[in-house]
Amino acid sequence: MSPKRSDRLNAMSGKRTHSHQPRSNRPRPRPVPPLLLGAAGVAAALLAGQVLPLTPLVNPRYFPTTSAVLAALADDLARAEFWRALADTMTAWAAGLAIAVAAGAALGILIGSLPPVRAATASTIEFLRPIPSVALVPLAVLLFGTRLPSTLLLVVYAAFWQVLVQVLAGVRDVDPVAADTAKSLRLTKWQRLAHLAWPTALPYLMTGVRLAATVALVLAVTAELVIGSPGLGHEIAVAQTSGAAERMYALILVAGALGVAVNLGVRALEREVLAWHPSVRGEAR
Amino acid sequence: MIVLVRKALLVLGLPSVLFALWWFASAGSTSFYFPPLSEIVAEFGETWTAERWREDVLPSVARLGAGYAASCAAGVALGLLIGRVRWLFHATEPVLEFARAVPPPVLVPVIMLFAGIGDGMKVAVIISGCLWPILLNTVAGVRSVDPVQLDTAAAYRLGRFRTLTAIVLPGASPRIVTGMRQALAIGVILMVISEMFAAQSGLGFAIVQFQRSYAIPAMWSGILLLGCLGAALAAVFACVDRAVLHWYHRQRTEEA
Amino acid sequence: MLEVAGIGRDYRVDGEVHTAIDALTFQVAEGELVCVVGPSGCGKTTLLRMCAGLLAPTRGAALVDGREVDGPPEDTAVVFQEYGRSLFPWMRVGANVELPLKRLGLTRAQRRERVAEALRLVDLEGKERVWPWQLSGGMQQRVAIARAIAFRPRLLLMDEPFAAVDAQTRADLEDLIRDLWARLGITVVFITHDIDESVYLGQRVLVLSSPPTTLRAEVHIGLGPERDQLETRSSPAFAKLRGQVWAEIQAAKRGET
Amino acid sequence: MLEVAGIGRDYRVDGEVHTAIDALTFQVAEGELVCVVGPSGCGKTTLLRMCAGLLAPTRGAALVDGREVDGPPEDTAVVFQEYGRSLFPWMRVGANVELPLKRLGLTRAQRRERVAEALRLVDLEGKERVWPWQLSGGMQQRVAIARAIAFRPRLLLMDEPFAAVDAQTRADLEDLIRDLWARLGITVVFITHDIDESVYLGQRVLVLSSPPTTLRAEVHIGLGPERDQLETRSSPAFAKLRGQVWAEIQAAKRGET
Amino acid sequence: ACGGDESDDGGVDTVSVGVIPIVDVAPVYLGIEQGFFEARDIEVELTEAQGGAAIVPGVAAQEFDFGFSNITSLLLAQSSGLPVEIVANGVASTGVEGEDFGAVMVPADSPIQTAADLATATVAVNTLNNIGDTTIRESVRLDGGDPSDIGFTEVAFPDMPAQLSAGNVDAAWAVEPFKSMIEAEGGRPVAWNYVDAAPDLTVAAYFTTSQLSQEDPDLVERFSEAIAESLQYATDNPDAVRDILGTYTDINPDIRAALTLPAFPAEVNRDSVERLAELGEADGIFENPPDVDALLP
Ligand SMILES: Nc1ncnc2c1ncn2[C@@H]1O[C@H](COP(=O)(O)OP(=O)(O)OP(=O)(O)O)[C@@H](O)[C@H]1O
Ligand SMILES: Nc1ncnc2c1ncn2[C@@H]1O[C@H](COP(=O)(O)OP(=O)(O)OP(=O)(O)O)[C@@H](O)[C@H]1O
Ligand SMILES: [Mg+2]
Ligand SMILES: [Mg+2]
Repeated sequence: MSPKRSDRLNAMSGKRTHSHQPRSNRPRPRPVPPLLLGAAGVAAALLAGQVLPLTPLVNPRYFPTTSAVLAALADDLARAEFWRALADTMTAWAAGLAIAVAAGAALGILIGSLPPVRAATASTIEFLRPIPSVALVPLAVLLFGTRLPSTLLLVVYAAFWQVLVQVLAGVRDVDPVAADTAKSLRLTKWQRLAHLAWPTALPYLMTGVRLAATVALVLAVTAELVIGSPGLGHEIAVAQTSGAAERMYALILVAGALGVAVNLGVRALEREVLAWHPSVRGEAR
Repeated sequence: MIVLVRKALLVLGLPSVLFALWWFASAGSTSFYFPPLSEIVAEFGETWTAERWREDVLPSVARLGAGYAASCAAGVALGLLIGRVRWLFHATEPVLEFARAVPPPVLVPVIMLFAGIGDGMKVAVIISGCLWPILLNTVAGVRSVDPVQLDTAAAYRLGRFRTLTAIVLPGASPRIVTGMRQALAIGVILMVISEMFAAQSGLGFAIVQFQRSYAIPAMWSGILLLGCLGAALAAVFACVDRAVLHWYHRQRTEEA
Repeated sequence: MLEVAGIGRDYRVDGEVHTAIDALTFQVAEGELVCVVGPSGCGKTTLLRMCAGLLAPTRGAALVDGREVDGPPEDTAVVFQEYGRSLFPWMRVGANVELPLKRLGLTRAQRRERVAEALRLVDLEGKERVWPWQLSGGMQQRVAIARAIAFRPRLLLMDEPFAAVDAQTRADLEDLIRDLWARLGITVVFITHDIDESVYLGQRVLVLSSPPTTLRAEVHIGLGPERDQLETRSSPAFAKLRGQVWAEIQAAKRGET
Repeated sequence: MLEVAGIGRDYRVDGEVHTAIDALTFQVAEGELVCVVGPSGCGKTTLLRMCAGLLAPTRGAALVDGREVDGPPEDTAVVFQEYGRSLFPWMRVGANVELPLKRLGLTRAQRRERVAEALRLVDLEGKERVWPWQLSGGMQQRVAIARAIAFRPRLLLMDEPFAAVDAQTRADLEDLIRDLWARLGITVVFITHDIDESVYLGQRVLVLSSPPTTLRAEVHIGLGPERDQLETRSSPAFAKLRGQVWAEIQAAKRGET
Repeated sequence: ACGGDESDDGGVDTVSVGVIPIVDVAPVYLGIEQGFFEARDIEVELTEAQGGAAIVPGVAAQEFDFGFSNITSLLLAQSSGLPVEIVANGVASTGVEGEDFGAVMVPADSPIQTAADLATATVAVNTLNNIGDTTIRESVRLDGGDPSDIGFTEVAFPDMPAQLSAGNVDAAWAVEPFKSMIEAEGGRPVAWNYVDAAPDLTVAAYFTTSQLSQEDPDLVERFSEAIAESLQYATDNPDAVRDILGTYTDINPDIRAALTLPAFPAEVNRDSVERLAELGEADGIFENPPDVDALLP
């Protein structure tokens, strides 16, 4: 491991410097790497999934044990259709997320930094936000049929608001002294957006991306499930209507694992773009 | 007075314009699924009678309230814990991310296995969606509290509990409130979704029934109602926000 | 160049109106270096923010080049009292200093050079790639100063810019400011709490009263253009001026009129 | 009371290790008032944070009452250099000052009284109901000082606590600290950039070198317990000590050893 | 959508059909496999949707040329003004009590013994105000019970076995393969609602829009014929049906071998459709009375 990287990992896992922890020239206990901790958490969850169905609480027929689910998963992994479905879902997800994040971030920064626009659009945004994507299914089908745009419409509609609301809150977070500084430097409107509003909103946006990433995944799968466009969701629907619980849970496991992978990606991105932020720079102040 | 008029204009201006656009654009519509707005509005009064409010809307809103309140409490409590305790953060993150990525249509049957099919299940479904924005924002907020403020709290040995309640919680509150704002709309959406399963009444149930029985204007009126509900809740939320975070907003608006 | 005409500012604290600055009138000629002193909380920062177009006056106005200030005037640099918060934590030191240069139409290399030079002048040579929060308080303050001087403004407004640096560095920075001022002919308004500093630096020292603030006294510093940390400061004229300013401030604090 | 034993601290800047403090060893006896001076960026704040248990040393240790510091020690108050950021913007001034008192088992009335008294001592009487961000820089700094003295600590660590106040107020606060110290027998470590202040206040002045920092000199101030702003400062002994500290700092800055 | 624009000149028409991936649509898969569509110059593109929410608007928007839906849903659509027309039969009840593909099931230890006992029970149906509850009410009525107090609850078919076993509902109206799954758990049938509703009840059918049937009657005709042939083939070769289930569903092979197949008559039973319309009207699920003549071919 490069020194830089190991330092980062330490920074991530080391306790805050002010905690009541023995320190000094005594060797400090090596912190457990976060990945290991995460793996331990996953292992615990899987174990719970194995044990729970063996108790009288739930019926293993409807809530299969982890081992049964993993066996079904192994079958799936060997099938080409599974990988095709996965690719379809990922396509819808990635495209939908990209559109939602780009539109949400751009509009959020724009609306957020123009107070009159913000005031004028607030009520409309709040009106549109709670409309469930699932209620739009017939409309999506009517407009785009069962093809990709249909799924995209639902994905973007759901994920967009998450990003927008986060960015709007982030733009509002600009430090008053920093704002004064920018003004006194006579930064242009664009410079102020790029150098003040955007970096301030960035931590908010990152949370928005993490929220939107999973919402997009959820909606991509749901849309496939309901509309029947090809993808993981459709596979889940088939398993569901066939009463194949093991396979259904195996597919859910895949959806969940995608969520975890997506999160890892966003975390890595966060470490890069938020290196300056207290939440990331962590130790060694 | 002028202030009030200005405010009303700001709140109602854009919605009125959009409404008018929709009205005229759909005026001659013969599409089955996109009826004229005039028809939807006429249907609105007929559909959402006092009885429907009593039987469908209010119970739904009550479940929403319960689920939302529980999500706020759980999200903030968990978020504070996870945000402060590093190893817990790393140990729970993948599992939580996993849970977050399970789509409601497959999650709800699982919840039904454990929580039955009554109100408890529906509240649980609402929580399963509302929790995440609050939790994620709380964790992010806790982790971005000003280090100097944390040092101050530590130097005066405020103690875990007081540091949490007097420093970390208010320090993270702008983020927490953002999460709660997000969750509000998600709660309404999950309220509808929860009523697509094992329901016999409710606002979401009614909308789904209209859709299934091809009562399209009624379905649209339900969607309108959802939007109004969301906007109304957001207005209430904004008041609470202004009261709780007045120190935050005033610092940013009072000067200049 | 800068004219302050009957300027005043009220703040509203919990519904009650509190007059921070009652009325101030003075002029700063082109190329002048004026120091402002006054008791803590008398409204120096408020005055500076009004001159910089960051705060609207309640009464009167500030004029730059005869035009009423209603937004930050062109070619003006401000060093804020809260130096830490005025640096952008998401930019490294170099980027922070370079930011205002971006709209001056300089080439990249020119900007680089100016940044390097400004950092060298404040004794932070080679710190371009460091983050602001990796610096000590005094170093952060010097970055803020470097940003202002790299910009080469016509009007330089400074709010206690040397509060966090050690005595030796402070002396060096004082000489730096006097040197830049003399060489480039800029106009400087300099807020300080250090009486010696105000006398050493300024051509004129404005002493403000306690709130509601008015101009208590205006001390002309006839020390001549050539000043030296050892010689000037130990001269009898310096001691006399120093005593004069000190007496005015004490009187101001006691609330005499 | 406070013992610093071979303490050192490295920072990692972009992968490179940078030694801020090499090794420092000194003691502060119970009831002593020690001033620390040194060039900007030499590691004074770092030292103070290690003594306060807020930062782990890379080498060596700080000991309070013979126990190694591994977290903030009991009965210690800290005034931070970043005074503005150490006040909580969601609490009014009174609540900010009162907060540390909450775990001392005082009644509400007792707390109120202590807060009022502390604010009076720093010349902010009756400002309890004001928000911190409605105060000027110097007033904010005084709130932070009031918080520390209301707490009545055994060990008081102060990082340039008077940097933002005017000369007159500064003199008053200096006398306040000396008075509290003499009356209550507390131990004070006081970081400052003002050489006069260090000599006026301290029983001993520690002069730090430039990084990698070591203890450059230790100047004993034999001025006696009774000090007076006018008399003491104009005494020849004062001038001599002042010159001594000044020479050490200059040498430190030039990097002599 | 790709209607029959380039027909007649010997070209092949591609039609898209929205189906639900369940036992009921096995004949279509068989028909494709056997080349019944190809023989009529039709290439079928199947889209497997979860239910009517996507299929009916899909057909209405001519995204699908044909769709598969149950009769009550089609009556509903027709009565609400959607111009849908049935073009071919889909699936029908076997008409034999004890051997149908759908029944109201209760757990082994349930006190409910007959349909009349359901009068005060909570009964799971896949969709409220649809074919399930109207026919179950009829069963209760026939058994001498009062159906007005039945507590119908929406539970998707796949969730029924679990909910029944968890005790969240007293009874569940299950179709294959879930009926077999409940039986495997020890559950037993208490009412045969399809059998009770009408003799040889037509449960579901293939439909299209009036627009398509007017624009391209030839294509509709050929599609109907192909479906009819497929239905006949399915009726004649039940084992082929069980086999083809393995290709588009995940039904476990044991259950696939044991489950009760529905009947696949080639013709829609008009009387039973009228009966369903009457039942629906009696239960007040239609806003306007449906026009059976307009719906049927
Ligand atoms: N978080 C950090 N990361 C990297 N380097 C740091 C960090 N904090 C401080 N340093 C470095 O350590 C050195 C000492 O800093 P410190 O803040 O202790 O100085 P100081 O003596 O308090 O200076 P000043 O008088 O200007 O406040 C400086 O060179 C600074 O750049
Ligand atoms: N936002 C505000 N709201 C209310 N009162 C304010 C606000 N800002 C400043 N004041 C008040 O105005 C007065 C002048 O403040 P200002 O910051 O201008 O003082 P200053 O001369 O810069 O003091 P210092 O030397 O301590 O920095 C103070 O009494 C302060 O409490
Ligand atoms: Mg000020
Ligand atoms: Mg420092």
